[in-house]
Amino acid sequence: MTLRLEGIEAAYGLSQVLFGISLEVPSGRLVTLLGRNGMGKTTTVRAVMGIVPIQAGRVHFDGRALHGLPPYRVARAGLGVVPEGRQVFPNLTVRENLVATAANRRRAAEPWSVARVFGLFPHLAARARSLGGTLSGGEQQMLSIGRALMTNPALLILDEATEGLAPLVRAEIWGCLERLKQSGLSILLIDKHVEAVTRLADHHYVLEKGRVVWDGTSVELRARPDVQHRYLGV
Amino acid sequence: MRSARALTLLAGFLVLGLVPVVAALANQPFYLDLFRRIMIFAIAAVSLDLILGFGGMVSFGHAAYLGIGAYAVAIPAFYGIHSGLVQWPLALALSGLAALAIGAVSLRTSGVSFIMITLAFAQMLYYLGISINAWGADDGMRLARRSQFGGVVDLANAYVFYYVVFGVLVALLWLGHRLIHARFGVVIRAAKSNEPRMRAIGFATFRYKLAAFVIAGAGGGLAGALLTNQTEYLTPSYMHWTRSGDIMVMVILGGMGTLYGPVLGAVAFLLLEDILSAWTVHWQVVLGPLLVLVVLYARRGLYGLLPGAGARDG
Amino acid sequence: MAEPLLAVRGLTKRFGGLVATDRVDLEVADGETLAVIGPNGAGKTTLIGQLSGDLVPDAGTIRFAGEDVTALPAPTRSQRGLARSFQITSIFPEFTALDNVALAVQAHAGHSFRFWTPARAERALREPARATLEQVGLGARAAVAAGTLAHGEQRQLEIAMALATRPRLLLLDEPVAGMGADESQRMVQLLRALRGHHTIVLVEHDMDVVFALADRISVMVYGRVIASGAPEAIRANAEVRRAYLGEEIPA
Amino acid sequence: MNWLLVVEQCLNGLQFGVMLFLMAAGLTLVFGIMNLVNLAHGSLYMVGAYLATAAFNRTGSFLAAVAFALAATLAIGMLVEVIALRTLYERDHLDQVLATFGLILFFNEAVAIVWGRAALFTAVPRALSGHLQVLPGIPYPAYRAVIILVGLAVALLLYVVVSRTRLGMLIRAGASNRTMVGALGVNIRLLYTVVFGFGAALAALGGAMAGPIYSVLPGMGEEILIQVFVVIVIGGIGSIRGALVGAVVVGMVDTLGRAFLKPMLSTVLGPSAADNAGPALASMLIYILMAAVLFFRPQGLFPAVRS
Amino acid sequence: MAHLHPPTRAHADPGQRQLRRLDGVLESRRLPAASIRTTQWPGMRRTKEVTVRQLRIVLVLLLIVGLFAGQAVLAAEPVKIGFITSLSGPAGIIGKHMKDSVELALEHLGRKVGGLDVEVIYGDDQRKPDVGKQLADEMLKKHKVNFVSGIIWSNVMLAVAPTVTGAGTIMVGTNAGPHELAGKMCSELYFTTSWQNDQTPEAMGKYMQDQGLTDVYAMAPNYAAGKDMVSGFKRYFKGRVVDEVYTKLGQQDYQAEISQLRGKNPKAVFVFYPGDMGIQFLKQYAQAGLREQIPLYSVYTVDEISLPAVGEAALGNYETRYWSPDLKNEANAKYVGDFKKKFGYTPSFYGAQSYDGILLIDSAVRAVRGDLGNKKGMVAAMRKADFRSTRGKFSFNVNHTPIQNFYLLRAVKGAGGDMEMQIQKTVFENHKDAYYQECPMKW
Repeated sequence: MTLRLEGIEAAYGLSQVLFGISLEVPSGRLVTLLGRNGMGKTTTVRAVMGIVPIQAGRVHFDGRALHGLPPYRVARAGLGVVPEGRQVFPNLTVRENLVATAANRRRAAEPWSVARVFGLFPHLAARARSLGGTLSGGEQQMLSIGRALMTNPALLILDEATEGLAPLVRAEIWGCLERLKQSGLSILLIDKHVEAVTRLADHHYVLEKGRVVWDGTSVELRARPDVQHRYLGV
Repeated sequence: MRSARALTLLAGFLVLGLVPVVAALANQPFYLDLFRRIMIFAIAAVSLDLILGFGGMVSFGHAAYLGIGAYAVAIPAFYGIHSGLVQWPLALALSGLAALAIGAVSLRTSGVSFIMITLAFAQMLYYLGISINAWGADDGMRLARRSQFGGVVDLANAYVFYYVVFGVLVALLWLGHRLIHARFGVVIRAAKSNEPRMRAIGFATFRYKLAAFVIAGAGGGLAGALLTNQTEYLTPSYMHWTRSGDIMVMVILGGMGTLYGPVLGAVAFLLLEDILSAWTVHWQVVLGPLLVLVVLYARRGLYGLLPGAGARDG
Repeated sequence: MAEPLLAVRGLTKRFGGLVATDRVDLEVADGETLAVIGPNGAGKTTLIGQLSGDLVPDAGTIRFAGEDVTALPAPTRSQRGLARSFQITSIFPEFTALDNVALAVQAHAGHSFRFWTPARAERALREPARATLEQVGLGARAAVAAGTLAHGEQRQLEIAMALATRPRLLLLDEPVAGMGADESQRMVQLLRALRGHHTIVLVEHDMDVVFALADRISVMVYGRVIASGAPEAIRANAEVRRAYLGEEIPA
Repeated sequence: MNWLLVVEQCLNGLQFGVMLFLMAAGLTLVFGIMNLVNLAHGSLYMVGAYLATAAFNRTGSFLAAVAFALAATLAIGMLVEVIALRTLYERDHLDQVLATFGLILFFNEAVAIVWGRAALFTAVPRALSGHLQVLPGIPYPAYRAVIILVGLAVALLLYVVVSRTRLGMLIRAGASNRTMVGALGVNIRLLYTVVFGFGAALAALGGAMAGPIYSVLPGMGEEILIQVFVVIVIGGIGSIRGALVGAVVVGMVDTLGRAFLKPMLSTVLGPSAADNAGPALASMLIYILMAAVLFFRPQGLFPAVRS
Repeated sequence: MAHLHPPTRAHADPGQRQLRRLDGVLESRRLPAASIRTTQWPGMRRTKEVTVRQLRIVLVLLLIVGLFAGQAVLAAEPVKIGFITSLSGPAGIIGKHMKDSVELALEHLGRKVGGLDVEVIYGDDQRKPDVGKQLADEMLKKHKVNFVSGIIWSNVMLAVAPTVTGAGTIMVGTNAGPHELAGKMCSELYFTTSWQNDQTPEAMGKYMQDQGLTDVYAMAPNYAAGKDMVSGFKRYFKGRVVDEVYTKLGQQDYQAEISQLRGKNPKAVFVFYPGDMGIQFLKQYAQAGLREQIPLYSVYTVDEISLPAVGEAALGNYETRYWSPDLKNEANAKYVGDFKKKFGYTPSFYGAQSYDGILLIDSAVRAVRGDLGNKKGMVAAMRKADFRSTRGKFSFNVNHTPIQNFYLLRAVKGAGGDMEMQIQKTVFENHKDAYYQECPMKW
């Protein structure tokens, strides 16, 4: 259940954004993608998901080639995505958001259910009948995570899952990620809060202008304030 | 590359200009009528493309101006005023005025709403036209004689009329060429490209778009004036929505946002119609899929297939 | 004290149930650089939109150069000297870089109901445009189609277009968004050179950039300005640190 | 004014409205969700009418004929989507206009080749050929009453499908954020093909119901198509509820205008002026309505939510 | 050509001449002449590739060609007739009726007109006046036709007829009868084998007047012809008209108008709904249950084109018309009988008058013994209406519009169970149109 990227290149129209990204998310681990705005983190996610066409390089998950597949096939291979900006369906209720794309294609023994998601995020239960568009930022974020979980993924990708959220909400989400990791889910996380994620993550990749410029463990990252300052602006 | 295209275009115009000569030599004056009609629709198509291709304003009611121009010739003629010096300026003015009124309302909307609201106005004019008994209603009116120009230019002479239409088309293209590169044209094209940005750098885009809408309407009116002279007949069916659709198809088929594309589109569409319909009564079953193929495989219209058309026009 | 160049009072904008800007007050003195910072979704871009005239506020007033401009549309505000750049690069991709800037010059060089002379032949448009391109460091790229410029260059072009309108106030929405470290550096230098000559309202994420440029900083959270003051004061403000800079304070 | 007549005309307006709704529902879904301007929607209506009429004349069972027409048009719609329209979703609306205009020409001529140019005949099914006493003094053709019921039933069904089923959730989700639906594991292309076929089947249902009362002719789809566009633009593109409200509003305005505009005008203008102005104005009424709605609410009465 | 081998050259020149002649013949019959020209003739020019075998094939072909060409030489220039009608789109069915009748007429004439070979060029006006005019120009100038015929629609006719007569060519209209062409705009060169628009509703007005009917409700589409029909009707009907209702052109649903009609409780209904409007109106009228309650009198609404589509919904309706398939005369029996045999459906009045149009042209060419330049002679001959018309004997008025009988028809169930129109009585004998006095022509 390892996700492996090898030399991914991608472009929007004529301007190339990714110049050969290679990284690995081993089974059951939490790996982060760090870097300033516009360095290609989101594009990496979109390239993995097949939303942005990959021009060169390969993506493998659990031994299967994912590059060149349409997004729905990538998702069906076991990748669940929590996109940048949450992107909940604003015209669907909370429950509908969870149910609409739910699936258990890999026959998980204990599949996610609406009740289980509400157990993970009790906030959402109270708003089950509200439209997605009327939720607060934090609630939308929880919904977006819940929605991805309802597809019973083997790997969860979260793009800026705590951006613009109040500290308590952020803490709740990180706590939840920790529990998910403990349950055996692999996680690829993009987040700006270096301090917080070093406590969660096993391994970090730092992006600069579409390239991986540094990678290492949390311990190694803590030991490199120069990296933190130069690439992450901390 | 550009010169190859220029040569092709020049050759095209040479052919159009020489049609009367060839027709006379071959004793086939019919081609004069056919190509004159094609050029009249080309004028309508070029004027539509000014707003549709260059300005991004998808007007689905261009036939309304065609009709107004036609009425502006036929109504004075009905009351005995045959002077083209009255009729043609009237056609320009009335269709321009109508475009001003329609544009002033329509341009407050955009996208599909704009398409539909322009269609709505054209349909209203169509139903108005078929209801006015005094001016022939649905039957229309026969034009007793073509527009008179004090004996200087005699439109009754097929050759003279041909070169008048040819001249109008060439003049329109030349004017269009100047216009799209002048300040005004730059504003129109840029507003299509990124209107919020235009407003942010200080252009009140509405008035420029409205002006373009009026110019295009006047162009359509001129084509209408020519069309009644060509047919020597006025009918409100010039304003029916299918006619707007035809003109739009010519523009898209030929290549939107190019000056010469619409001319190409008019030539191709009307020639195909003429040739295919002589071949089989089921000609539409051939023409339809042809249009689909053009959309699927000639992404920039027929103009995009010309040699050297890779570079942007304008 | 003279009247500030820009004075915002009680500016409120709602989108459905969401209050994007909530009774915002701001003042910007002539020649000053004000940075507005805050987390995503704090309402910064909505604020810029209202200042530039693209959004109509639900309540509040905006005074610019001594006049109430709250009800004026964007083009008119631009004519009065308010220029903005966009967070998401907003240029005319089919036009050359020079054409882009010349267009901005044209907007402020009389009306454009001119149908005959090619705009590219008007020296009155081309020369100031070329000078502005040079100023932002794009002189060599004048003839390149704007859509094919590199991302950083497009951001520079944004600034050039704003500058070409000869504004009294520049509204810059995240000018270094998506730039690499080197490009950011160049942009910061460019903006630093504008300080003093232009009054600037800067919305930015990058703290390095903010602290490098701002005379004063206002912090927005959830649509409200929670603090305003000199950079050092903001840096020291505990509430700001907690709400924005993301430091968790043990409960 | 005779109030019984007013009630009857309202029924007529409702009946015309639900006919428009059957067409509008499919068109608005395709337009709102796939962002496709499908001028050939009227052709699918025509194909449905032809298939149902031909099948009815052969089998004698109206129900079987309608079922056949629905299934066959569903298949034809999906085929057209896969062959010609699928690649046009990302294109300019104008490309779509040109291509679907081409499809109109093709379909009109194709049915003329298959069935000839003469109108096909079919009568109202015998069981529905009588009249109902809707209210005392208002006999109403049973078949038209059935159209109203079928139309309302379809509206209800669509409401349930769109608001209660997974398919409906996906349709709504796709309307607001297509990419996200795909990224969560849904084959959006297939979904689109299915929705397109679904819309085609609804158009065919309209055509099949129209067969016994209108004339089944090549080109029968275009006149109604323009009215249907008026409906969906008034109702708000992409919204089923908007399509229903828009259809009923257009049906009512058109019908009541035709019925009562002239008498009303004649009290103001005098009978001879009303004779001239009344019919002309009645013809323009729905366009005037649309222009007014668009002017004040460019997004229509019930715009679909978009992100 | 100098390098051609002698044997080839010996046959080349006459062969070429023959081929050219053949081209003319082939083209006139609309056969793929071009393919023969391009596949055979250039092959002969490329001398190096010409083998003996090829030469032999060419010689055989030339022989065959020569036989054809020889026949062509015997015949003089063919008569060319341009026939303009609507062939595509919804109105294409009318065009088909007309075209089939033209073909039947040619067959009955042994594919000769006035003893000359004949070529008919069909044109599809798409119901658009400018396209009709375009076609007329094409036929006059490109095909150099001797006659233009056809035309369904008044507005197309008004655009086409002056073009044709202005070019000195004879126009034989076979349907549209706008009053302008019967009155002020009448022309020596313009004939019509149909009627003037108003004649038919006049007949209906006369009949209903004679029946002493009153409280009539009149309906028509809101366009020029619709209003003309009602005014023609009122020219002879002097009883009370309860209301005149004009509906949208091309309207599909008449339920609202039918409800209004019922509300007014008239004694009879007069309508004009041509084409698909008629089919819809009649069906809906019957479905509303009014067919049994209020008798329906119509013009140009129930005919052999709409009847199969309307079926029993038309049962008992009245129409007036100058012709019907059951009109008893020898020419009509032959026309209707052969038409049904050849095409498998019942002809309509559109067809009958198109058939007559070809016969009229035949009579003219015959009278001048094939001298197509003798326009005066042909016009004089046509004025005599000296042919066996499907309507029996008739004559032309000074404006070249027929003076003819009008009959009352009723839609009934025929012997075979199909709906058909049956003549009930004669309403007008030798009826003249209302506009001929405006026509300045004297003869």
